[in-house]
Amino acid sequence: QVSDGVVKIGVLTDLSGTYSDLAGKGAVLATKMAIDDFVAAEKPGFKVELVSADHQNKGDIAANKAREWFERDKVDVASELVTTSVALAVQKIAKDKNKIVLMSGPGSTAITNESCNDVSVHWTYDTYALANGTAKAVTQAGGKKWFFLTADYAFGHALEKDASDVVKANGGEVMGAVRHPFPGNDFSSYLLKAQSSGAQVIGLANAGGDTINSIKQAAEFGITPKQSLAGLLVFITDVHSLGLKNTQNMYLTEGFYWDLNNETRAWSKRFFDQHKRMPTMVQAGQYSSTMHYLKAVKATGTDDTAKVMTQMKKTPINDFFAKNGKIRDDGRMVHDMYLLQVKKPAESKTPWDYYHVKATIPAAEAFQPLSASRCALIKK
Amino acid sequence: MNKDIILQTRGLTKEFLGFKAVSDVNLEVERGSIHALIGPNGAGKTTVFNLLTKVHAASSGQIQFKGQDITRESQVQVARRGMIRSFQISATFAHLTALENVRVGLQRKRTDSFNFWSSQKRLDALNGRAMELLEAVDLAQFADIVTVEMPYGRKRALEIATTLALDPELMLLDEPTQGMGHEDVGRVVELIQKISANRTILMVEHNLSVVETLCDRITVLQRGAVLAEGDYATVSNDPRVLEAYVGVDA
Amino acid sequence: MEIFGIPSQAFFGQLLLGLINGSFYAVLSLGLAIIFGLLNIINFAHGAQYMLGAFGAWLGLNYLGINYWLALVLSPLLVGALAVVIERSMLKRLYQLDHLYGLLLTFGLALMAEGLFKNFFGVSGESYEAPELLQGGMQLGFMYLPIYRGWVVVAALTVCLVAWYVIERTSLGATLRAATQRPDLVQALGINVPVLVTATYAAGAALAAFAGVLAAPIMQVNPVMGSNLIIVVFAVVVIGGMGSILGSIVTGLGLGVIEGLTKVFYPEASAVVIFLIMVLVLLVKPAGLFGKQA
Amino acid sequence: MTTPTHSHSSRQTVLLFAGLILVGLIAPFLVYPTLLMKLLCFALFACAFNLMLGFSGLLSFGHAAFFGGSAYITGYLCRDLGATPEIGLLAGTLFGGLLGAVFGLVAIRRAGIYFAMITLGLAQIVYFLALQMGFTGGEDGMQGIPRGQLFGLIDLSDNLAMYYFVLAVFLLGFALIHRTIHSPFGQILKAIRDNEARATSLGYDVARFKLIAFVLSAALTGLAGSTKSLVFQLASLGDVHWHTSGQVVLMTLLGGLGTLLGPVVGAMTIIGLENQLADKVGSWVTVIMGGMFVVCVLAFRRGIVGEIKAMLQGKGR
Amino acid sequence: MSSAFNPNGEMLRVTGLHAFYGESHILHGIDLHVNRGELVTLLGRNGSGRSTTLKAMLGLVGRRSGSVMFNGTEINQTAPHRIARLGLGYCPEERGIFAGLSTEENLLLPPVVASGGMTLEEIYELFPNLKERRNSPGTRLSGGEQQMLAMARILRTGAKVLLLDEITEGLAPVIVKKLGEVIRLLKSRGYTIVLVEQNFRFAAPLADRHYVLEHGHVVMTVPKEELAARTGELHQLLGV
Ligand SMILES: Nc1ncnc2c1ncn2[C@@H]1O[C@H](COP(=O)(O)OP(=O)(O)OP(=O)(O)O)[C@@H](O)[C@H]1O
Ligand SMILES: Nc1ncnc2c1ncn2[C@@H]1O[C@H](COP(=O)(O)OP(=O)(O)OP(=O)(O)O)[C@@H](O)[C@H]1O
Ligand SMILES: [Mg+2]
Ligand SMILES: [Mg+2]
Repeated sequence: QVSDGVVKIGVLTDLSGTYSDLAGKGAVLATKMAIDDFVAAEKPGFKVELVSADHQNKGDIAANKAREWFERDKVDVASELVTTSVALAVQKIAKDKNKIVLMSGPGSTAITNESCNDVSVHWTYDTYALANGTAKAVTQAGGKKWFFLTADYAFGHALEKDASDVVKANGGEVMGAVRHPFPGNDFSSYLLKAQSSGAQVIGLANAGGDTINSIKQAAEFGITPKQSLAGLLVFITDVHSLGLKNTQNMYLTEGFYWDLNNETRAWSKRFFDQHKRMPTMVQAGQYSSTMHYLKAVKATGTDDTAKVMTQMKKTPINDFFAKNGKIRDDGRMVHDMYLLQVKKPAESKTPWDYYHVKATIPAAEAFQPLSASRCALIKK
Repeated sequence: MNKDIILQTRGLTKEFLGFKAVSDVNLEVERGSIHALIGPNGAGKTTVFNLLTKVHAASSGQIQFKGQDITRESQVQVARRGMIRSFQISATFAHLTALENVRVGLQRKRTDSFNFWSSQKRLDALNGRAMELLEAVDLAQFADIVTVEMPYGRKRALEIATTLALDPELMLLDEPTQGMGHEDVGRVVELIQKISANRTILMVEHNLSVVETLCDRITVLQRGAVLAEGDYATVSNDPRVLEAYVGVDA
Repeated sequence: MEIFGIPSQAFFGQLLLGLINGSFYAVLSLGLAIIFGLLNIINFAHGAQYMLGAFGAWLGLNYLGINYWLALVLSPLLVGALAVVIERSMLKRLYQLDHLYGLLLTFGLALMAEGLFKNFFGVSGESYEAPELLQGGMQLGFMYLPIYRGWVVVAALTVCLVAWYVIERTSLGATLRAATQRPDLVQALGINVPVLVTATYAAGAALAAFAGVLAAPIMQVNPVMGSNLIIVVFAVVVIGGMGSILGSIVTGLGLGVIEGLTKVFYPEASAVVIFLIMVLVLLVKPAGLFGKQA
Repeated sequence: MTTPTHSHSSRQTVLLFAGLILVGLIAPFLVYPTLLMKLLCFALFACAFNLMLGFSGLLSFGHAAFFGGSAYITGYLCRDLGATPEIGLLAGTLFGGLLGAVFGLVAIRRAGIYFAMITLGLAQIVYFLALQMGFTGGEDGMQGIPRGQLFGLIDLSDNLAMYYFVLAVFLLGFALIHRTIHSPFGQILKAIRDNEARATSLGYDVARFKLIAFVLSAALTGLAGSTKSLVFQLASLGDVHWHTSGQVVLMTLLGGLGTLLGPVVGAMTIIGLENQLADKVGSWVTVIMGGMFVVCVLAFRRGIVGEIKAMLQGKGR
Repeated sequence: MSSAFNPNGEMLRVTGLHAFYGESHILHGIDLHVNRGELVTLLGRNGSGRSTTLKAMLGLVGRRSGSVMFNGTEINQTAPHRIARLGLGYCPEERGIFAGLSTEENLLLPPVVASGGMTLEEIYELFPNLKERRNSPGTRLSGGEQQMLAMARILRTGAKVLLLDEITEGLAPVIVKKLGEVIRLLKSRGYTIVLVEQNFRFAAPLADRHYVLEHGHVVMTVPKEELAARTGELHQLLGV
């Protein structure tokens, strides 16, 4: 039985900070689209409500809000949660309160390893998948010598480590790394160091504004044509704001691109009409996870956490976002990822036409294998 | 001579970036006297006070207080030895009541000033003495008035009461009558007379009639140096003083 | 040849980069120092004014087709005009009060400006191209120097020199210096000090905006670009000695270089080295390196 | 001899505390307890900060270091070393005080803007350490700090129990601040704030008084931070960021500088607004906060409590 | 600057002037007037309010009330820089030499407000010391030189009404003599002067009229014709 006859979905996202472009209002919109589509198509016997809040990328604000939602406002699921610190905090609270978390925005692999639990689903991507996708492809394509520009905090370190492992596993070599304070604004010193290291590829193990400025300044110092950049965490909004001139030829990995096939184009067009920007993978993933959850509630006829989780895990995900996606026991939703290369300005035909799809990384390869999992739920 | 000298300076000099504000001042203040320091504006009177109370360090020279060399001591140490000053610009604690102002003075000698855990009710024990002091300066009716709200002349009186609370052996008063009306001046003069009973007072004063009524001895400074010294009659007839300070030939 | 274990080539490269960043610090801290010197106000809005300068250039280009060179003049003028409004309507009332209030007011203004721009432009920032003339780079032997960066150093140093010259060597500057010392008396001598004060605030803000336009092609034009920088610039001004013009220029450049070298030897600490230096300097010289003891 | 002011003020004190306790006791039945706990933590933080700015006249722009630093210490003890909450809080408070002593020794002889800048600089260094040292979890923050069992008896994971515990901590801290302000020490502190030169000339070692006040303020700030880390089971970089220092200035200013209740009111207003606004106006929060600063400085320099007081007094006279 | 109306009439008239510094009430209703080309002195003991009278006329005190007419215009609400630009030159008691400026910069600081001011050459001729030291920082000058500088800088502006506060204070007799000559020269050129002095001997032969102040009141007015007769009275008031 659905309690009170209402399923309440909370979107806890960054509405004002660094990640508000790649998640933010667009993620709320995607959730709303999912709910509307679900209600229209499935005519459920319960009501679906949406609440949203700005966590300002602060763990304590997020934790506070999530508690309030779970304890007071009868919210059944907290979703999106861009920024790892926010995700980790909310994951813990959800477990305490026995509620579901659907994470589309955050990237850290800690979510499905050290911090894993049985109420969380990590939907769209993680740093392992990004690093793995990009680093592997670039190394295999001949970029053997790497140098890392790493944001000096846990997230950056993890990204660097994941990518280094992949580089080495594929016969590459890491020439060095420099750790820059976070956030920074001038990266020229580090880039110069990277330049003189003799590496072919500069791996950007940072995010957001740091990545953007690194890319921009690499172009400025004439580094990019000779050495290539590999963005380990780059979103389409970043490419959009940098422009193709600065980003051309860069490799990156995403879980979604609007221009993959008719289905993605159709959905993205609907999204674009309302948001005036193409969806990021986070926003697309947000739609997908919400829809999957709602379908599970309908299927089980209850909003009971354990039952819904079981249902979600046993049902494969098939929509415009994922083909045969599957939620593993550690909470990781595995699906295909895409290796992309940024087009040259001349190759871009229409607005937001930014990527060449170089390869599809099959779900089985894209994510950290369960054998390497540090999640306590995984019995080895 | 066996005068009882409470304060003595030898060769006291203060330079500000090459400018000698006080130069080679030898000052002797006799215990129990009222001693005045006068001189034109900028003669260095306030600076002498600042040197004595260690607001500034002397460039050279010595200061002896009660026979001890205090040249290298700190403001706090000097105050604790019993030399307390008032300021040229009124210096009260503006947001405390008159009573509390005086208690700040009384509290100094107690050991509990660092007690942040005990109630200030302990301080009520001081109220009796504080009221006495307020009465002595004719401020009893202002006891519960916050100082900012008091008239200027009363504040000067309050400052004196606070200074008195420490029962200083040597009081330095910097222009105690400055900015006061006729009646206030009279009151302060009386007050100083009253409190001078068993202590020494060194004061800076421009009002010569005040100096005349009160002071036993007068030192005239000009451009940082001592120009003349003596009792009022001597000094006020000294042609150099008339020239430099009063500005009229005799 | 090696210097401290790194090839001398790279070393010179890093020095030059430090100097480039230092010239931003110099222009920004110069503006702050001028404002503090005359108005006794700690202008927390300086970072926001820098950001406004950059956005001015970007908006001008994208909506009005105003090119870089024009923006370099117009954007500071516009920000200066805004500063006039701020000074006339708000700051003016605070001169009698503690520094604290000026700081808090400008802090509030900075928050508002930042918040507004976040609302309209998001935070990932906008890209601004360097003008044709300054694109590309030069091989200096020890490094490849983007022409634009070279221009930044030249432009920033020129502005600093001009500002220094105006303040230290002209009659306007003499009036300014006199007014810092005794505004009432200067006014009694027939100089319109209130207007001078307004103009000074506007000039300081315009300097910040100028730095913003200079920065636009290098960094992403971004609503938070100023708030990330402002704290460091404060430290620079404090180290140089509040209100000292020369102090802020020299310290700005010097700290840019020190920070640059830290990035080479101990990159993790480069964000904090300036604060360490600040604490040490203030312990030894309480009024800063070039400040006069109060 | 008791002057009228005193009996008056002690009656006020009793009323004040009775009122606070009463409101505190019934509040969780009207308002969501976790929000209340956050309020209390920040109210304590602001009160402790006010002890510095409002009663000693020194603007510290580095109080976040004590707040966040202590939160990390408590979190580390309780989560990684299995300490009980009371030990965690005690250690956090001590740590805050210690850090305060370090800051104080460096900064206390400077005044005004230099004091603000030095404290800010030192706090930036603490921020840097928090980012770098492994045990803090860096950017991810320190998650999952257990609330634990108070004295081994009371299970704090129950929200109401936790709430009353936080209320007790707050009241304790508040009472200590109240007492400090109305102690012989506080009297001298006020005198120093009014006229430092005069206090020195009377023979008070001003720097020592300020240092003690600073350490007290830092320790109580630490207590607030530690408590917060238990409430949210989280310590994060946001707690040590200079924005937090700025926020507490705003709370104090908005509520009323140098008034006892001002910081409490200020904290409630800001936290409450933040809570309300976050959902409704989204990204306009920053603009509104900025606007509040501006309005406060231009129009309500005395803050909410200060203005009310002035109004009442104006009427009374 | 010459106004067609009232060619030899009043340049300055002060009526009921009150002034306050913070909470202390310094001037209690000062009345005085100065005609064109006249020199009047304000005498009195230290602290009697003479300097404050000048400052209040210029709007430099915290709070003031009463009327100040300058050449037929009420200036009590006028901003200080406007007053100066009407042609009022002020030489403050503490000289007000600016430390950050060189001697010449100090000299050139006040804007020219009317034609007919002295040129730099004339000034240097009058005060050769200043010429010699024109590039050294203003506050490195000796006290006397600073005093000359403070005087000299208002002579350049073309202001024809001068308010001079204790210009002989702390100066060697020879410089005092020199200043006496300068004042005489100015008078002969038709300047109107208000002179605050302690040095009665200096002021007496120059003045057309003396005002004696005490506690912020004008307690005596002595035209120069009556000076000889009333010297005793005057001395008593001045506390000699
Ligand atoms: N801190 C300082 N730095 C530089 N010069 C100073 C300083 N303090 C005082 N002076 C100078 O020293 C001289 C003496 O000043 P002081 O205040 O002692 O005079 P005073 O005799 O008290 O005068 P008044 O009667 O006006 O109070 C003045 O010329 C003054 O400008
Ligand atoms: N800035 C000020 N703040 C407070 N009181 C002041 C201030 N300036 C002057 N006074 C007071 O105002 C009164 C009159 O001062 P004023 O300077 O006019 O005296 P004066 O007659 O020029 O004497 P002298 O110049 O010899 O000191 C004095 O009691 C003086 O102490
Ligand atoms: Mg003096
Ligand atoms: Mg005078």
